[in-house]
Amino acid sequence: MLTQRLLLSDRGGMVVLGLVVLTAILVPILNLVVPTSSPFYVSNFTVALLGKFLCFALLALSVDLIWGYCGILSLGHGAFFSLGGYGMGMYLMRQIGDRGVYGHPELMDFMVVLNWESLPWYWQGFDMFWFSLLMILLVPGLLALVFGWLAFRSRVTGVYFAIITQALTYALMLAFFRNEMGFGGNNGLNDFKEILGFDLAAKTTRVGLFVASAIALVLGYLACRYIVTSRMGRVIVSIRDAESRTRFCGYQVESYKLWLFVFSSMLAAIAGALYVPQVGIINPGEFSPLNSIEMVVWVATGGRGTLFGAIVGAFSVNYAKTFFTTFSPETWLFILGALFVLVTLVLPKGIVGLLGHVRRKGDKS
Amino acid sequence: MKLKKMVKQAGALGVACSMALTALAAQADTIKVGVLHSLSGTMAISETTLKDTMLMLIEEQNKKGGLLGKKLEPVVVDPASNWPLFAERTRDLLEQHQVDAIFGCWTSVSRKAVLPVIEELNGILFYPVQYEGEESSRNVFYTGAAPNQQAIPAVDYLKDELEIERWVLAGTDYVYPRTTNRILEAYLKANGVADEDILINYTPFGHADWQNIVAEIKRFGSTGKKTAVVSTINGDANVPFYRELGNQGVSAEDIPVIAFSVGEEELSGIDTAPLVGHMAAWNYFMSEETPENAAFIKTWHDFIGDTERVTNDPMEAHYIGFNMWVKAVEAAGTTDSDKVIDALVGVEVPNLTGGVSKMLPNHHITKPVLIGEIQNDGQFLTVSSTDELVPGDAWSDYLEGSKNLEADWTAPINCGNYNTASKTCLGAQPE
Amino acid sequence: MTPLDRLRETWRRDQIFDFMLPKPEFGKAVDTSHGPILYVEDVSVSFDGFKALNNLNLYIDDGELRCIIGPNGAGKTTMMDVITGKTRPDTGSVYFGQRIDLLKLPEHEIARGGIGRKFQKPTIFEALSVFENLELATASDKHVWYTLNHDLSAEQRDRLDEVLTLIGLTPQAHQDAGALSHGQKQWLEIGMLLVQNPRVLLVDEPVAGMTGEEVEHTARLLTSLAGRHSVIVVEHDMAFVRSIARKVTVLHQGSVLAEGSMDQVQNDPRVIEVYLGE
Amino acid sequence: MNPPCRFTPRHTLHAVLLWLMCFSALPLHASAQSPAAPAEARTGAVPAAQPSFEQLVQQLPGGSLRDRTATINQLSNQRDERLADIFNALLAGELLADKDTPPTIAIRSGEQLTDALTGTALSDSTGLRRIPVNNNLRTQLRGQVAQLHLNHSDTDKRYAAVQRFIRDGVNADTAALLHAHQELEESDRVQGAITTALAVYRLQSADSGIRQAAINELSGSLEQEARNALRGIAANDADPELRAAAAEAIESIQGRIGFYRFVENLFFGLSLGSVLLLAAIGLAITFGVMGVINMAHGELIMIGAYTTWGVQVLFPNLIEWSLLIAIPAAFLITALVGIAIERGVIRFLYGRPLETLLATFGLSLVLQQAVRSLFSPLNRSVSSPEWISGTLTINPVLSITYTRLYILIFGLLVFFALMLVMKRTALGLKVRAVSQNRAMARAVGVRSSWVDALTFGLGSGIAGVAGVALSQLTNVGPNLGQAYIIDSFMVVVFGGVGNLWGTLVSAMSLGLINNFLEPYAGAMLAKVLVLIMLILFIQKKPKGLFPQKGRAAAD
Repeated sequence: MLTQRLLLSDRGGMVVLGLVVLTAILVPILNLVVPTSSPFYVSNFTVALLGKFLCFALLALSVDLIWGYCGILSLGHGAFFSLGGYGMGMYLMRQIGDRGVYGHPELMDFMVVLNWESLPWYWQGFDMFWFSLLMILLVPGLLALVFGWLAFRSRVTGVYFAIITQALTYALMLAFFRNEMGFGGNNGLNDFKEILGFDLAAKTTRVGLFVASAIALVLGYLACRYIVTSRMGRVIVSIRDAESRTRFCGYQVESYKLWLFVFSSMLAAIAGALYVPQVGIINPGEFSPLNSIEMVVWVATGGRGTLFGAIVGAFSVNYAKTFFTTFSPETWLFILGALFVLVTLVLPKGIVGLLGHVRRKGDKS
Repeated sequence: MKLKKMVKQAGALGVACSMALTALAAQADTIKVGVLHSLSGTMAISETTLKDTMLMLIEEQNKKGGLLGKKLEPVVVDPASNWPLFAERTRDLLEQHQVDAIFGCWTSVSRKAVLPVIEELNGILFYPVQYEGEESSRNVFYTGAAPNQQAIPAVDYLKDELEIERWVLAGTDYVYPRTTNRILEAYLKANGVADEDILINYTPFGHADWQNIVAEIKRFGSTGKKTAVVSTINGDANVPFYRELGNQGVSAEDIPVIAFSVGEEELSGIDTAPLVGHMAAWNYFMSEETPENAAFIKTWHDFIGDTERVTNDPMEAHYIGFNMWVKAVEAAGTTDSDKVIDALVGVEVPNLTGGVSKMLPNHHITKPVLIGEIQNDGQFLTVSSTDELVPGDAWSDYLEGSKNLEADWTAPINCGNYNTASKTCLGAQPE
Repeated sequence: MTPLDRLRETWRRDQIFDFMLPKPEFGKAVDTSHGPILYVEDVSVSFDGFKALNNLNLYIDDGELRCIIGPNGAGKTTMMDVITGKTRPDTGSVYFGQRIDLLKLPEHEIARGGIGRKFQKPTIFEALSVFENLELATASDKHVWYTLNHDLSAEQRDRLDEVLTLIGLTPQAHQDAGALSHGQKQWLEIGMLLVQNPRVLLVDEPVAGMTGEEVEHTARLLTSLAGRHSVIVVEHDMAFVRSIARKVTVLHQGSVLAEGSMDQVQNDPRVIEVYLGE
Repeated sequence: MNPPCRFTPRHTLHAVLLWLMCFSALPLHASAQSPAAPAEARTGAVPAAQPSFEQLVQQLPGGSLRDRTATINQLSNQRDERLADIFNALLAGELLADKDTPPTIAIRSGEQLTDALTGTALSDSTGLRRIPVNNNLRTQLRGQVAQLHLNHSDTDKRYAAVQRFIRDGVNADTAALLHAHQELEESDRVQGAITTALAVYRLQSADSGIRQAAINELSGSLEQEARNALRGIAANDADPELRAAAAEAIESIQGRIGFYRFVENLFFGLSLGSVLLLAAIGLAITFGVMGVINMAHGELIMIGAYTTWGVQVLFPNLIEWSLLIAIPAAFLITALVGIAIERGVIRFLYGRPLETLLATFGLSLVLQQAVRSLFSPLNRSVSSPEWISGTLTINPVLSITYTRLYILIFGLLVFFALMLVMKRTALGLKVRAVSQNRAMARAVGVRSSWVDALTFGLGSGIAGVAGVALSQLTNVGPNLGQAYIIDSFMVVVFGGVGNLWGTLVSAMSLGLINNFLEPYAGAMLAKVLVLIMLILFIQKKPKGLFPQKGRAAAD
């Protein structure tokens, strides 16, 4: 019954999910087992790359959930993503212990440089993994809760919401740039050593993280599926299409929005937390408003309002980005920009919509 | 079902691409040199030039018949001013392209992002920009200035020659200014400057509204004691800063500003009128009149095909670094990282200011320190230069944390942060 | 009212603060012991200067079918907005039964409380199927967690199917609502009202753009509803109004111009003047 | 005061010059001890036989900077009418010399060259190179020039001269000189300065009565040297009540300074506000009136700034006029770009604001990269005309920079011009009609598509004009737009969408708030605080300071 509802009922989703699972199984084997000489060998570089994409896909899911289904354009998801990242980063920093360049038993190197005597209170507890995980979920969730409560209660919608969420991200970026904040300022957190005792430089750890991200993506997908296929999901869609009408049906629109916002913010945070150990650095640049808008475009490109569309979008756009920034850097921004315009003008349903269209045509003939 | 096919194709493309790259890396009849500078995004403004410099140097070397009988092949990638991307691209260069050395990075954060990857894969990175120090990695060679090769001599000049008694340390809020100012503060106090004669101020990146701060500087400088500004203000924020100085009538005679991040290239984008007489401390000026420099400038102009283009300090750093690497590879007779790293220490090559720079055991180099005054043609007039070359010091002697740290990558110490007090190598040693 | 007045209010000895009132309980039947189920008293609404409602007084008895007519700008829609909590009046009071002060409640609670509304131009959820539209409207626990974890109960489904047949959309049950004809949309929306089991239905121009026999059908539907529900119909189509009306209220410039049976109203000179104009 | 100056010989005017010379020669003495001064030996000993003026001038280009210092000192002993021009030229970097022996020394003024010594015009500039000067030289030269300027016709020059005297410290001789000058000085400002100078001098007097008088005179003065002198007295004067009096005087001065500082802050705030206003006002049209989220707005500003640069490149000898030319040019160009954007993209997206956000953001990326590819990623240098640079000195502690002043005025002008367009002209009427009810407007025969294009063009054009102004304050580079876009949106939203007055008020108030926060919170935190405050405010009043009322705005 549930599987029927979550999977079988949407083929696209099954295909995409299938592919994700497939890579999650194949890539580790091809990377660890196959000898480097073999043409089937998947290099660590590719693993890292795909791992990154998986995180982005999860992030895209969270954006799609709130934007594609509920019509709330949040430009704050970059912030939730980064906050999650910082949470994980703090844990990883604490794991360095006294192996920092100054060999200080407790303080981070940048704190030593700033001549700090003791660890600030908000760094306490991050040496424990469970606590860090908790914070990774709670901090962005709480921010989303408070922010969303204020915003939705006073019926800040559409453009205004987009703009103030952008302002939020921007403010956070500036704040994290400040060295006094105690998050390493512009350099952010980096030079991580190990996670849960596993050496981050080790092949196996990297593969492990890769698989973890894949699992997270699958679970995240199913969770979103569960929501959008539930009655709540239909309420959400109706909020998107006719908010006030939904109110007259007796639904407290605000609380629906709020819970969805919080959930999706946490999803984004998880993506961030998985992203950081794989790229090995988190810094305020991740907060930059550009990122938040870019992720919206992943979703738009893939096809908003379809969960697997978000995944497809995240993968295709980022793949294109890697490809172009390697082979013709100058043209990348042109292409990205053009993509923004085209998708909004001619592809409102994104790639998925296009394919669906093509398929329907095919069926007719 | 088209969807399935499409996604498959994308995947296949991906694998194909990565395989192609590995294949490409396999045939090694050339020596590959990685160039890791942002060609897009905010840092492109500074880093593009360095990419061109590297291409020029490699081309020149190939004209001379390459290295170890093989041609040099540049591999240029674009980290797009995005720090995680720096790490990713480094992995790309070292694993896919199997480059033998990487020349790149500008900002400290990009270097920090690259560091773990370089160390993991035991690559070689030449870092050409003046930086805050407090670092020494076995796999990184710092050809830019350490604080004691730029900041401290600059302050000495102000202190001794211009009899400055009051100091404004103004900087953009990131690690380089923070550390530098911390060092300078300690240094000044050690030289008997009172607390109330030091004003430290930090501003965000690209800060545009300097009215308040300049006014404050004016007030700070109006107590009769001669005042100077030591500026570690970064890139884009400089123009509005100097403009505001000019507008509020703060001339170089009243309150001179000495900058560590304003070079010929930056000046070429500024209306120099309000800057004339203000100073900068570097290890190289385009205006230096030495045969090497003249030759270098000529090659550069020929290569870039524009005689208006200027040269600057980081370019010289790359010039030195590249030549050192070439020399070391020839000495080692191989491009094998470990051998080259060992061979590099002690290598001496002529710099562009008439001296001979040497790679020290702490992977920093010896450089002359020049103080120049900005002239209205956007060039510098050297007003002071150290007689001997100054050896770069990885760990500042004026910071609590690093007072008794030393870096020495030669046996027996072989450590980036060796505590001379406890006679131990702190932190994680790359084994 | 200035802050000072507000302060004075709180000083009054007979002042009753909101928190002192019992929270309205919709589960129980609304108290209609005195007849009317809806009291609208001296309600005035103005949009920067323009008075949309002007001391409007209106009483709807439990189970009655009331038609409200009036020229454009008479304030019909605004009145509905006030009752359903979309617009807050400047002055006046609106009570649901004896106890429940609608002005203190947000839209969704009013809706849950049993006041359903059908909009002028059919607003249904085009992206959802007919069935889902009704499902959304169906009276049931409408809190986030419940909707996340529960589907409709058996009896709710039965009620839903019943309504489906009533509005004659059973065959289209699983079509996208967007694909329906105009009339069908009108019905669907009425259907959505019915599944809410409201005590009061506010129906805004139900037959606009319907074909002749659709109109009849609708008329029959509405009349059949009266009794179990109180129905307030706003309509232009006089023929339609006559066909269903028992009591008619004429609004003009935001207040009641005349009230009574269709014939009385039609012969009222003021009404004629308003309609036939100068 | 500089120790060596005590021992200078005393012959009135002559002595002044000598005194200045040894003052300015001071760096030499200082460096005499430091080993790093090989030139010292040569410069220290002045040749017995005084070389002629010509010889000295011809010595200028040769040798090291230290030699040059010495030469200038000797020159300043010679009273020769050519001196002023030569010094001024040297100061302005307009004094040229070639490599011949003896070298030709030429003064360049604009295009034509004249021989500094013979005064004859020179034809070819081949081989002539600038004689470089450094700060020490400049300081020294200014000292000399100030001398020569005390009788200058320009009040500012005379004022500067006196300032210079005060700065360098007044002694018997300068005092005499100033006394002599005070009789003929008619400008009050200079008069005041001279009084201060003399009072400062008298503070050194042995007679406590005179010191007392001096203190009273100075108690009103805002000159910083006056303050410093008084501090000196207050700290270490033999006479206790004099100390008290001095302290009191300082007090009263500080009070006035406090007031002027407040005024200064006020101005800073307003000027920051005016920048925000300029940046945001175009958006107030495109976003506020048309409901288009134009993320490319920043890039339109950038284009405006590049236009200014372009104008200066095209007409290199019209720098003074460049801004006045650039304003209409920028307006036209950006307006056209704007119209192109509207026709090409936005018109398909009306009523879908979020889509416009995405599309225009894409456009902004394209425009940025286009500029990078066209003009290189490097910043472009835009020079400021004479008339816009410099400061308006109200008193020693309060001076307003012309650039800011003009931009403030300019911003207001643009604003009111726009007001006029919107309220009084047919276009404005149509714009408002369309923005309120598209269908209705069409029905009454307004060509809404045409109006849309024009409106968007107008908004964009104003952005371009803002760019011209910004080019005078900040970098002209590809990232220019990015820096302002978010702030602009904040301003518009804060002020209340679709309300020009709101935009004005919010821009100014944001500017002020930011500026008064800065000293306490620091630039970075101030910005953050302002943003947070804005976010909360919008939560409280989603429609901004001056919301649009009415049924239309209800949802």
